[in-house]
Amino acid sequence: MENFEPTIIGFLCNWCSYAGADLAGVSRLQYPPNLRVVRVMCSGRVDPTFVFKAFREGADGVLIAGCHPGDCHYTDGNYNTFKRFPLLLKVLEQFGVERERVRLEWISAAEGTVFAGVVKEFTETIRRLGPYRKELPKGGAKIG
Amino acid sequence: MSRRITIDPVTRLEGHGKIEIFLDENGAVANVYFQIPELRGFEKFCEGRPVEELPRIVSRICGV
Amino acid sequence: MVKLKLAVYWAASCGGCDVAVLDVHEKILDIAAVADIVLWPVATDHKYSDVEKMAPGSIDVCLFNGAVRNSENEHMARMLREKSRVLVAFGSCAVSGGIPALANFKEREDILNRVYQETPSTVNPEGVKPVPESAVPEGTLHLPEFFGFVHSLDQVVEVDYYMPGCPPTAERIWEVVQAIVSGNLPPRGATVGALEKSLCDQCPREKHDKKIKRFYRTHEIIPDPDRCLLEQGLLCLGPVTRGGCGAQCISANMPCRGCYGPLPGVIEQGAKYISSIGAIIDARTQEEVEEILAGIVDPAGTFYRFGMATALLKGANR
Amino acid sequence: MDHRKVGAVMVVGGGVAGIQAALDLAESGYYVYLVEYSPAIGGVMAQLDKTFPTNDCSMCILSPKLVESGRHGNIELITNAGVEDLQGKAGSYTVKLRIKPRYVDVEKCVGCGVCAEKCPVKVPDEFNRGLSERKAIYTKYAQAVPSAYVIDAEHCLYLTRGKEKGKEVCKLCVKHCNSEAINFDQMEEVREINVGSLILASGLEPFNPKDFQNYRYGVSLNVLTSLEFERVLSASGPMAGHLQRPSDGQPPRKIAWIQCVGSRDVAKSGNVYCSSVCCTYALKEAIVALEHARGELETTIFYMDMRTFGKDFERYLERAKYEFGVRLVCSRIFELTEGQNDNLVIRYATPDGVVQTEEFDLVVLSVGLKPGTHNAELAGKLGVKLNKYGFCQYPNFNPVVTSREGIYACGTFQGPMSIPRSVVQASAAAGSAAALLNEARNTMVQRQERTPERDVAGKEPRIGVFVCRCGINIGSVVDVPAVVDYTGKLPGVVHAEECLFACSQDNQQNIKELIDRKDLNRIVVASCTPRTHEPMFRQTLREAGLNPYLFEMANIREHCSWVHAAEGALATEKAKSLVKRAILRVALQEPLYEMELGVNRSALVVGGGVAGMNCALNLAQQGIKVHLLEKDTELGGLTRRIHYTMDRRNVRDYLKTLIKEVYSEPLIQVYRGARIADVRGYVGNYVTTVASKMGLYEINHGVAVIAIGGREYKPVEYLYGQDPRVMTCLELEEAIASDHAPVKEARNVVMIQCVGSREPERPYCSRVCCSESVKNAIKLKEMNPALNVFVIYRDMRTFGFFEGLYLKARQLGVVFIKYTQDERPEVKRVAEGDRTLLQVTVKDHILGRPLVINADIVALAAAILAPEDGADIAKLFKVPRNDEGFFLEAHVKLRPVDFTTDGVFMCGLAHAPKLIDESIAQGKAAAARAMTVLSSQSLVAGGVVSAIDQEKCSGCRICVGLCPYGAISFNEQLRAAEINRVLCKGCGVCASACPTRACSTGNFSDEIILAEIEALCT
Repeated sequence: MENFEPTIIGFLCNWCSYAGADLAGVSRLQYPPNLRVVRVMCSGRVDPTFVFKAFREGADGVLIAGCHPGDCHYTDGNYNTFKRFPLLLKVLEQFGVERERVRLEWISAAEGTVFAGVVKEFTETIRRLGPYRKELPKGGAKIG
Repeated sequence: MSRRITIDPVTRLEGHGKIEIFLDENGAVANVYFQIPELRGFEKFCEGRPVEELPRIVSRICGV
Repeated sequence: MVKLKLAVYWAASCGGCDVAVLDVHEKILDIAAVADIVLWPVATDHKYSDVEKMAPGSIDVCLFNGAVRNSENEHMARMLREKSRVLVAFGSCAVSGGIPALANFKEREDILNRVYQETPSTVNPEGVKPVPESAVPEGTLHLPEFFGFVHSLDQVVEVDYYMPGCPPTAERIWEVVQAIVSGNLPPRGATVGALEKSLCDQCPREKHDKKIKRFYRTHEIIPDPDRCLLEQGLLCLGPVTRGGCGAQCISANMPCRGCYGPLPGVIEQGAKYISSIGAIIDARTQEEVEEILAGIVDPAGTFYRFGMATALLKGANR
Repeated sequence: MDHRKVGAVMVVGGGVAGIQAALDLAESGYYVYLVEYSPAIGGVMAQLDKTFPTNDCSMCILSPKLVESGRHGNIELITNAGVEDLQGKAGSYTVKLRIKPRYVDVEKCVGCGVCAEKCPVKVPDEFNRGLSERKAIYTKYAQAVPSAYVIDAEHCLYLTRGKEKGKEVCKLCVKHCNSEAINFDQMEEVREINVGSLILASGLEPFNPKDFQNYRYGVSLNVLTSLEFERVLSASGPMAGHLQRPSDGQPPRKIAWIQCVGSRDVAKSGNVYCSSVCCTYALKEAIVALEHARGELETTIFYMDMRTFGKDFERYLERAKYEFGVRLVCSRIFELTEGQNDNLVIRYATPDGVVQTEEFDLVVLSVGLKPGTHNAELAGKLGVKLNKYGFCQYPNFNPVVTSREGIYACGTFQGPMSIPRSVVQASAAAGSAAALLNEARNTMVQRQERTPERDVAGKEPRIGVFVCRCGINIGSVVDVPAVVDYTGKLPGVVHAEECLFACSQDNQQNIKELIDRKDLNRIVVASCTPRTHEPMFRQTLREAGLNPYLFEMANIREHCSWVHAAEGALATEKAKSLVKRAILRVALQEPLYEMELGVNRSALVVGGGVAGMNCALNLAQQGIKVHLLEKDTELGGLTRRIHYTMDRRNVRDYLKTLIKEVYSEPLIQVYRGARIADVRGYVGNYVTTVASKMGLYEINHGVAVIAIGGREYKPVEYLYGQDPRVMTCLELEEAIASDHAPVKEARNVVMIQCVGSREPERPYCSRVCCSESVKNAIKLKEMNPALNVFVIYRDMRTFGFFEGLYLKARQLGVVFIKYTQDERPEVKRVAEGDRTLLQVTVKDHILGRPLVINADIVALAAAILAPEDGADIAKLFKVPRNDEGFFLEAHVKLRPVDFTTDGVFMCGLAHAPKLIDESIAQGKAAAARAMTVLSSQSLVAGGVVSAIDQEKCSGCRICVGLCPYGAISFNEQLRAAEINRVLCKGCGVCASACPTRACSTGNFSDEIILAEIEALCT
């Protein structure tokens, strides 16, 4: 799908990864415009329901980014993200959704270059995977 | 012309069913088709479920 | 006193909900006293044609159980919607897909191949499979079309009330029937026959801080009957499930599988459970997390046991 | 001159120490003038990539403090300024400042950076140690505070060639500056400022190894100082974090660090002292370099003693060795010679004495710490005495005082030290200044008066949208008019307009007027990052009488126009989506309320040792009622067993006067033989039940300070307890002080270091034993020069100025023998005739043969253990401890004496092993931190916090154990969990874990986030 412009939802934690994204901006690093950011106070606030809801609303990829373990502004909020993520991936796979559509990254306030790199690479991965929204399985009822 | 009697649904039993009876010219039963429309696919979707959960899943298999 | 016209219908279901209606024991007579059954395939001999003849909205209440998995289910759902004033999605299958919706893990072709060819006891060299229309000497026969996706009732028609449970317990059914008879029902779209708090509120077991070091499958541990099952490492979905069932599974020392569905406002039970479980795992390193999570062998199959029709990831557009 | 005390303090030096002292004072009711010599605050820490021992990114730690001090109502930043002259005395000084012109108006400049793009002049960037270039108009670094640009007068074309001759040379910056912030007529300014006290924190200068020809510094491109290497590693550095050799830009395969360059060096630089931090930062740089190189890199550190003596530093050393594979070679390096293609060849000796050479493609010189270039000049003008190295080391039991009353010193101005110790000293200095000026507290600070808030509950959202052009930063990429037009049609939007600079002062006025005129009840500003601008806009809403939480920003600059510069169309679409998200979100936001809580102006200090007593005294001097608990029958703690400090100050006398001072202080109530039965309540409102000799007490207090000290390890090794001649070093000190017979007649004294420390079951260094042993050794040699003294050690960690003692001990003939963990010394009792000899056998690392000593005394440097009642205290105050039982601070650098739970602080040995002076400093620091709570009439809590709906909570307790701040507890009667709004920090973890949505976080509820997702996807 050459002209497919993926929609990627990013949950960035206010203290580190959002600040890293700001630094990428301050440093004028260019990256594709497919990422749309939701700011949360801590990556531990990101409920897997948000990730699945994003896919349901038409997102093609979801990024969760938080502080490096040990850096968390709330001491260990990001450990919750880190503990939920493998379970989230397992459930995704059982639903037939490619694992690479969801990504967890630790990005500090000084890692503007890392942030820009992650967005660039992730956008390419999603472009390669194609749109998430598969049509309804054959023989579905005419939904009212 | 043979007449056709349809009993749809078959009632007072567990599960769905439909009977189509075809009569010949003088009203005797020429042929009968008993159709069971129900299929859920337990045979397939139980694959990948832990064995110890099966009793709590297949207890809902009735109706076929 | 004009008697209510009551219809009880089953789509892709196992008949457990119909049996549950009978579980009200002698109160079935009270129901009979106030309502005329106009359709109840398992118990009465009314035919689809009888229902077709009815005027729209002439059925006062229809308790519709079972998911919509083929065209007959859909047809009856649409017809009963048209004929009924109040349509109740009765039981987990109608509400969120229930056990039949586990088929949504698999593709339609694989199910048909498995059932009609691959199962060892099947002898079907020509590979005959059911088709909606088959010609026979006497004419053509029609079978319902087997959908590629199992829908909940409200993905097909407008539903007035949702009554979760697999099956809903007799006490809850009796309460709902009384509410219907007395007419004081909550606003349309509400969930009835279940509590606004989770199973933990009713659960008699002792509860403390939750820090889980290891998950057990139900055959790997004999849990202490007085302590919370989740704290002992069993995947009990009690916390994310509405109360109302009287904690039957818990009293049989078995973990809850969430058939009463999510709490009000929670848009998906399975994802919510991942969020809760993830937070209480007692682990600090990647290895510890992987090790503990390895104890959960079928997360989607367990967390979405009754909700595969309404799952965000696989659900149809609503 | 009015001799009443002035309620203001001048902090000289804007590094991490200066910033911390300024914040502590500003939070305790004093106005602070933060004077910085360079154009921006941040100091050397801003140049670091990562910091040990946690490898936190340095900027992540520093920037919150930068932003906070830059924006604090009671802190006035004066940059580009130096102290000219000082008059007056403690309590009322007049300081004359000379402020160099910045040529940019700090108020007007919005940091858009267009001027720098246009400026033609390129200059080596000192911030990146000359490894990259900057323009003549520049900011010191990306996140500098103040963020306003500054013009470098020596290089600006106009200032050097145009101004005097009245010729209009260049001035491109003026042409392109949309906010007319550049003003070439700015003149050098002299300001006289009246303050009550000064705190000197003008920091360090890394040692410049230019006259070390033998290290080829300045000759070979691939020889860098450690600070230059920090810039190479830094993601915002000259090479954007790519690890490259300066000579050919290739990734290095082998890097060597050479320790003690300009430290522990008598011959060349004359800096005998040890700079205390270089061993640990070399390990950090090696670890970070290995992380960058992802495997294809070998790191080697050439050292004499691996001095990782700070808290958790020993564990960091173990990780560096075993987890990261950093190679450590114990050999002093004297010269580097030229290898092929710009490599460096190092000649070194291996432990068994074989001399080898090895080639490295990059060498980092671990340069020591020298006093800041302007420190001597500053001290001269203020009449503050410095020691012979130019540091302000003043032999006194209060490490932060200087030779002049009312002037305090902290951080590396005071001596070479790590960031955690600098931050502790900064708080201690703030505490000392606050105590001096207590009568003038709150006299010079402005109080915000509050406009009444309009009630918008239940009203339909009426949203005002302001889409900012930010000069050209947004406007040149995003089609702002199209975004305004698009948002104007969205539900709830009653006003949408474009603005040139949304954050400008006049636009704040504009917003306020529109709120009144159009009855707006929600505001969206689409401009830059909320992290820096949200507080300012919220303040505008407060002043307009609107709840400040009915506000949302859309980041269409850093997250859109700046990063999609070449894709205007797509960037505009994205901007529309981001603004739509903000609008749908703000419509669902509700007013949130901060609440005021009373503060009980009294403190509970648990533990009557040196730290606890100093903390109590400092608080009392600031007018606080202190309840001092001591479980023993008398005050003093472990310090009672010490006679002299390392530099011969009498500890016994000091302790006597300190205890007398505590008992004579009316505001301090001492409870002896006291045990804590129960602790209830939260910050500002604690109730503690104490059982003491005189009965049961219920104490109401606002804060608690844990100072329960530590214990001496009772060794099980080396025949301790089986032979009276084997004693601990404290017992030896006791024996020496009391002129004990065996000491006088002894011929051989053997001291064994690291007894109980740096072992698997106690993987930490007890920090003080090396210096303690050297102190005793020198004392013994002075008493009896013929005495043979042997010190058997693993690493001699006589850090800082104690290195001088180590040198003196060697000069007096003390023999130092190095041992390793797998070849430990042995102590045996050997019968010989009627006497039993006490024989110590150890392999001499130089001779390579075992050495047998018949010892008269064996002194074991026993470890310092965590307090034995630490577990109970931890449970009572719900505060964490680390694996070794020492208390765990909120953050090793940002908040070294705070706990994560507000209102509880710590100091002394309970935190970690430390010197007496350091315990004193931590005691005062804990007092200063406690004052930031106690000095305010009320505590502000709430705003974005979580809350639990009792109706929905089903008592599953999943949330109860999750909160690191102890804010969630379970109410047995209500059978539901509840959150203490005061302690909750609003992270939202409990809300995401709550299975029934009973728990929700203010303005970060599920409805809001789900609405945001929907807005961004459609």
